[in-house]
Amino acid sequence: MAVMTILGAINHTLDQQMEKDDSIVLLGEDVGFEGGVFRVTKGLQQKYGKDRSIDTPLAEAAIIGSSIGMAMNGLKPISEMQFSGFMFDGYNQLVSHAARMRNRTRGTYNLPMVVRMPYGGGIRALEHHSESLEVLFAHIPGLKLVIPSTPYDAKGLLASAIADPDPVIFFEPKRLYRAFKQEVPEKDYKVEIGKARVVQKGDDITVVAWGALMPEAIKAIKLLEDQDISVELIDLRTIAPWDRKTVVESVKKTGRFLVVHEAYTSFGPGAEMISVINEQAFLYLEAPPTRLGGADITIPLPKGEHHFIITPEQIADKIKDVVKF
Amino acid sequence: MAVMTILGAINHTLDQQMEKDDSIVLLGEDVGFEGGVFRVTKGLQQKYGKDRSIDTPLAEAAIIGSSIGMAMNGLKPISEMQFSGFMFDGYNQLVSHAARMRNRTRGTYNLPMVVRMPYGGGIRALEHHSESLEVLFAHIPGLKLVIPSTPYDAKGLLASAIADPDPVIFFEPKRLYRAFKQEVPEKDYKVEIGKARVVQKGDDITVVAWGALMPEAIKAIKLLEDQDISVELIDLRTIAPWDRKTVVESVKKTGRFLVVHEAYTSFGPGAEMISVINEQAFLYLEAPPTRLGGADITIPLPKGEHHFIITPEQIADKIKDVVKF
Amino acid sequence: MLTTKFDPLKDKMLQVLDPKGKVVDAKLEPKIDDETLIKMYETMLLGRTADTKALQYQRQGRMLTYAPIKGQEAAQVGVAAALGKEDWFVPAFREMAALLYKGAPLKQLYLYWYGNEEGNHFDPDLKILPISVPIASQINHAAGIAYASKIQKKEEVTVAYVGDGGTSHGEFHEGVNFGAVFNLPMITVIQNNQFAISTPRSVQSKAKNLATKAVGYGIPGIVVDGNDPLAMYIATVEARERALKGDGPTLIEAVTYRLGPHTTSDDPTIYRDEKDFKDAETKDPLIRFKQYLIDKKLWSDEKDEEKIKEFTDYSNKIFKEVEETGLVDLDDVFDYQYETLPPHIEEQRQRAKERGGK
Amino acid sequence: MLTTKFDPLKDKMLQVLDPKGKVVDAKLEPKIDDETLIKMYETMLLGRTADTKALQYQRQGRMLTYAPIKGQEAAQVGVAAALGKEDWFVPAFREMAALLYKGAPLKQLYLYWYGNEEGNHFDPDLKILPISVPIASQINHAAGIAYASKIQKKEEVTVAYVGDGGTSHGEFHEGVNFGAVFNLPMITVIQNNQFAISTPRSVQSKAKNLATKAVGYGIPGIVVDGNDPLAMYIATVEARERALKGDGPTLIEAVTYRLGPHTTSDDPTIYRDEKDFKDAETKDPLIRFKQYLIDKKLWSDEKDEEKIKEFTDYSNKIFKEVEETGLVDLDDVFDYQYETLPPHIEEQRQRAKERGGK
Ligand SMILES: Cc1ncc(C[n+]2csc(CCOP(=O)(O)OP(=O)(O)O)c2C)c(N)n1
Ligand SMILES: Cc1ncc(C[n+]2csc(CCOP(=O)(O)OP(=O)(O)O)c2C)c(N)n1
Ligand SMILES: [Mg+2]
Ligand SMILES: [Mg+2]
Repeated sequence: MAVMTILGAINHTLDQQMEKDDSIVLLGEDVGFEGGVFRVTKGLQQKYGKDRSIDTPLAEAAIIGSSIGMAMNGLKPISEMQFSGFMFDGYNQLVSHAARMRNRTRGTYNLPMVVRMPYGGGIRALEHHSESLEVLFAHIPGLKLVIPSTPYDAKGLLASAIADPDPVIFFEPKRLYRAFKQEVPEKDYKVEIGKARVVQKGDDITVVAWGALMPEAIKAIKLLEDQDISVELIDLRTIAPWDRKTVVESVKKTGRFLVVHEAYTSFGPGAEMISVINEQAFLYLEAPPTRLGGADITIPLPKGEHHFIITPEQIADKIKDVVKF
Repeated sequence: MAVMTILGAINHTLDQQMEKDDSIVLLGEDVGFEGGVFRVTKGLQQKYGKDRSIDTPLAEAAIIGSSIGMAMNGLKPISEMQFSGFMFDGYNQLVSHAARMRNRTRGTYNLPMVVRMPYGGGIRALEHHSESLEVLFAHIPGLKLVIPSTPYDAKGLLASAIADPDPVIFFEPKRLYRAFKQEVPEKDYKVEIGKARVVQKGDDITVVAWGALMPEAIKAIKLLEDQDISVELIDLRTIAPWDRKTVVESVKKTGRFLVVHEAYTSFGPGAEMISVINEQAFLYLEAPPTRLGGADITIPLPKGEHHFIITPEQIADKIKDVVKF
Repeated sequence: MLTTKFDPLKDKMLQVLDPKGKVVDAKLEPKIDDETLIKMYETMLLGRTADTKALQYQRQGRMLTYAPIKGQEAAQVGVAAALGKEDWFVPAFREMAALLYKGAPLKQLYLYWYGNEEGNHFDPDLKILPISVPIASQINHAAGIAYASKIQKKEEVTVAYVGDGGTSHGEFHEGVNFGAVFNLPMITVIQNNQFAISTPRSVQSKAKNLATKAVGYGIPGIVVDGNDPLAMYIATVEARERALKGDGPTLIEAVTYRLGPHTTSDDPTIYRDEKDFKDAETKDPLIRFKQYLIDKKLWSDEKDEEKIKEFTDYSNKIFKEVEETGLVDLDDVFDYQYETLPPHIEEQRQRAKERGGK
Repeated sequence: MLTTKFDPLKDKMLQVLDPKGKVVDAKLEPKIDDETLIKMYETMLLGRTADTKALQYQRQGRMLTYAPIKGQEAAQVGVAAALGKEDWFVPAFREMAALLYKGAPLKQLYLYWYGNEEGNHFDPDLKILPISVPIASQINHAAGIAYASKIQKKEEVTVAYVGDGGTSHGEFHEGVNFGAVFNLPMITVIQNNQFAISTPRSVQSKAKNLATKAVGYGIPGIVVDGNDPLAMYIATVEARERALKGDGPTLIEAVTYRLGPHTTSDDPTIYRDEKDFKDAETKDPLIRFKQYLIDKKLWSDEKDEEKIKEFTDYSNKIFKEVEETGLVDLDDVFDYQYETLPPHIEEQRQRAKERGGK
């Protein structure tokens, strides 16, 4: 066991998988020589060579589009979008091709490929560096979207994503890259895609969060310690396809539901969870299933970002509101 | 008053507005000489010249990106994406720039621009010609999205979109382009963006639909005529920002809610409406607010499209389910 | 090298056969065995016949939207004939004749336009990608395939097709450049049929020819008479050799003319110049290639008629089979979304079945 | 024409001043009045000083991420000086010196990097677009602006900047081509500073130079010594004249070198070649332009020191003002989303206020 940050766990997992399987290649802007702007892929070009750790031209459609071709011809590409806010040029390839190739060819071609992208705000970054665009992937049939919130899950989910025969989008909570460390087993293990993790059991309310907001949700629960509220906290981990069973069972038990995300509220990911809870647990509900999401405004530049960022206090207040409904 | 199809109404409105305002220009693939693949812009290049009705190179980022520049320098561009499934290359311009320019420049530049695109299935078309991608626009702060379902509304909403100082996405239900005619006043009038239309009053259930599925919803209600169900039918008309007030008031009255859309169900537009109803009318609900959306599968080619298309029978059944809950 | 002699900057066009089928430069005439020459011509003829029939079926309301290849057979078969079985073919959507030559069954090509995904379900040994509707996006796939060939040391070349319209698209730029930067075994063929739907070639680029784009990518380019199968053949042979030697990609502009409509939903008489069209008809690739074979005593007018009849019957027979396949099964539209269908989609399938879906 | 004499296919570079500030070809030396020459140099010097200071502020934890311009001042000021007040300037994000010359207040430029949208709130009369972070996307805006100029018969030119990395992007291709096809009054300047973050120029293109891309668009291109303000100036003057005459766009590659890091989050010593860097330092645009002005008796070393001191004080004063502006108001992040805020967002604002947001 070694103690690692999320960033360290991702680097270690890439290394471990590349060592095992030479069909894996990394590609993206600056991922090779320098190891990426966050250094997630640091050292891997030095270890596995330029062919397998590729500095590409500045062209996201080429990065994802060529990944598709590579996946059709024997490779397992793991590409990086430098920030999720810069993936748009490659989005056509994801929606029109990556998501569809298996179906389009009735199974002749499947695409074992992973697209990594740092997402989310809170690092006082420039414009377009702070987006949380879960919905743009979760709404598209044929794609999967996973988001770890811990080093342990980062390793296990990434290993699953690489082993998955279909394309997986891997969001990395950049705010947490180096935020804390955790013991991560050396051995190659997997965290199943599509399975949520119950972080804490509770009876009064089910709170769902993921990625960068998990630590905030945990802090919120701490803030409520002196209140008599028993929170069941779930780390969703996979957004598409999400673990309806775990969440719905929990809500059937608690009767209350809050989903917290940094993505824009309107037409945001939380709405989906609320809809499913309505469909599957309506008669158990003691309060309206509720969401706390980012305001429907362009994410402000750093000096205004605090107006947008979701704090533990806000989460705690919202939990109280739902419980008191 | 003249009798027009939706397609005719759009053509007539473009003509009427271009006549009034020479800052309006049309641009897109094949929109000029030929008048577009559906002939929506037919005759307008002949009338207003090549400068104002532009056949562009095959390049969606250039079409939307140049529209942004035009809007900053005195023009009112109305661009066409030939099918909404081909807008991806231009999506970056919409999300990263069109939606943000006013905010980014703190009001120095606003963008009076309209982006038209035919959307939806049911015309036995090739791959990528049948998408319903409402969420991709509705989730983005700074954009508006309107969808007419009648010739009257097509004219009024398009006139509003053109007059709007901010970018408006105008989805055209291609399945209805020539499906039926309606009397459309000759005079220049507007249908307000953000206002739904109550198509039919009722007491038992609120049904919300828009665009290509409005006629199907109407047929569904006809199918239920012999049942004792009083349906309040609302044509949402604007998806972003949608008319929460009208819908929520209706649900408070009926206690039941169904939203019908062709967009993929998961993380689809209906989820948003269900969430807001939960937030604002929970205590009035007599049944779970429900959605009927497209299956979460790649829209099949024509010989399988019937597995995807939402029929009046399905809508009627779902209405019955909700009412009987 | 042809790409030097016919440097696109000189705006010269590589031609072996003139419109009448005469060899214009004997030094350029490739040594192709008779069997292959006949296979090339027969494939062009089958392409032409199946194309004509498809348009007819469509007019009879039996076929859906279809994108005809009429006039572009040489631009396709000339390339396909120069490829090995091991090479990859990445089509746009108007390459029926090339796909036939590469081994795709006509039944599948028809099935596709008939509205059935089975039409893209090719035997993987054919190394054909499915039809790609989003313009120019397939070039990036070709670049990725070629990258994989290169680093896995597979002796194979990837050919991607794109239209004149497609050259304006960002994905064209990114894909061709990616191939250039990594020196990939890849050939990009621009089928310049003078139109992108109604939009003329002149709206796509102010440049004299489209092959000059190669200059900006630092790779060889060449303008070829796309109605001349031998010119297309030798240009491809050279490009392929270069690719296999590790000398990187080539950009080939095949200058041709779309003699039919864009698709069956289109009326080209609205926008095309009648004189240009008539002129293009005289440059029909079938006319010249037939004459070449006749001159070589490999073909005759009688044989031609016979073959057209045979291919007509064949097309009819195949299309009948296609029509008999009927609708797509419900399971088929669900089964291939993912290797393992997530439970909520499985439920959607079950509900569709309960509603009577099959 | 310079674009003919320095045709990018010849791979020659336009230069007026050599690295030591000597005029290499007197025939090329532009006649610029003294006042303008001094303004050019002073703006370069202000750019350099404000840049140095910004990096310092950042290291002191007072400034956020900042993208330095060091070494690229001539590639910016040479162009800006050739523009009229009526011309549009469309930056990427590393053009501080050009923006200063065009009239943007330093305070706003600092405010932007300080993390405040007010930094992009320019007086519309300046005809400056806001900083554009999504690489190459701004070229399409420039094309649209130029299109509007053309059809509204406004006598004005639009200049867009992009980096060497940006030339690989699809939006570059689409935007430059759009300008070419419609023959727009537009100039695209590639600031080739040899890097896109850590990625060297060689990974962006296999071509000898980036200006050759012009060939494929059918427009004039030229490679210019981007560290030579006079060369940049004359190339721009010619391109601008061409644009105003209705002869369409020009592509200018300014060959320069980024002497600083990509941004303050970057460590260039990891990836750059120390010898290249040292060599680039000797080609510093400020050295040569200062010498040119000294030779012309328009400047002196004392004056230089004096001005650096003045600009340092000025930068400090301005940055202090910036720091005093503090945080962005809550209303500001809501007010400009739409002309009229939809009710549900208005509610979000109210809730934020109730939570104590200001
Ligand atoms: C990205 C994209 N935009 C628009 C379309 C719609 N469309 C289909 S074919 C076509 C014209 C293509 O022209 P060209 O590339 O010359 O190929 P051709 O049809 O002549 O074979 C267009 C605009 C599309 N398929 N993809
Ligand atoms: C579409 C897009 N992809 C990635 C990025 C992240 N990024 C910011 S600057 C940069 C490098 C830009 O290089 P170049 O165009 O040469 O400009 P320079 O930084 O050298 O001025 C990258 C990759 C971005 N801003 N936009
Ligand atoms: Mg074409
Ligand atoms: Mg650069």
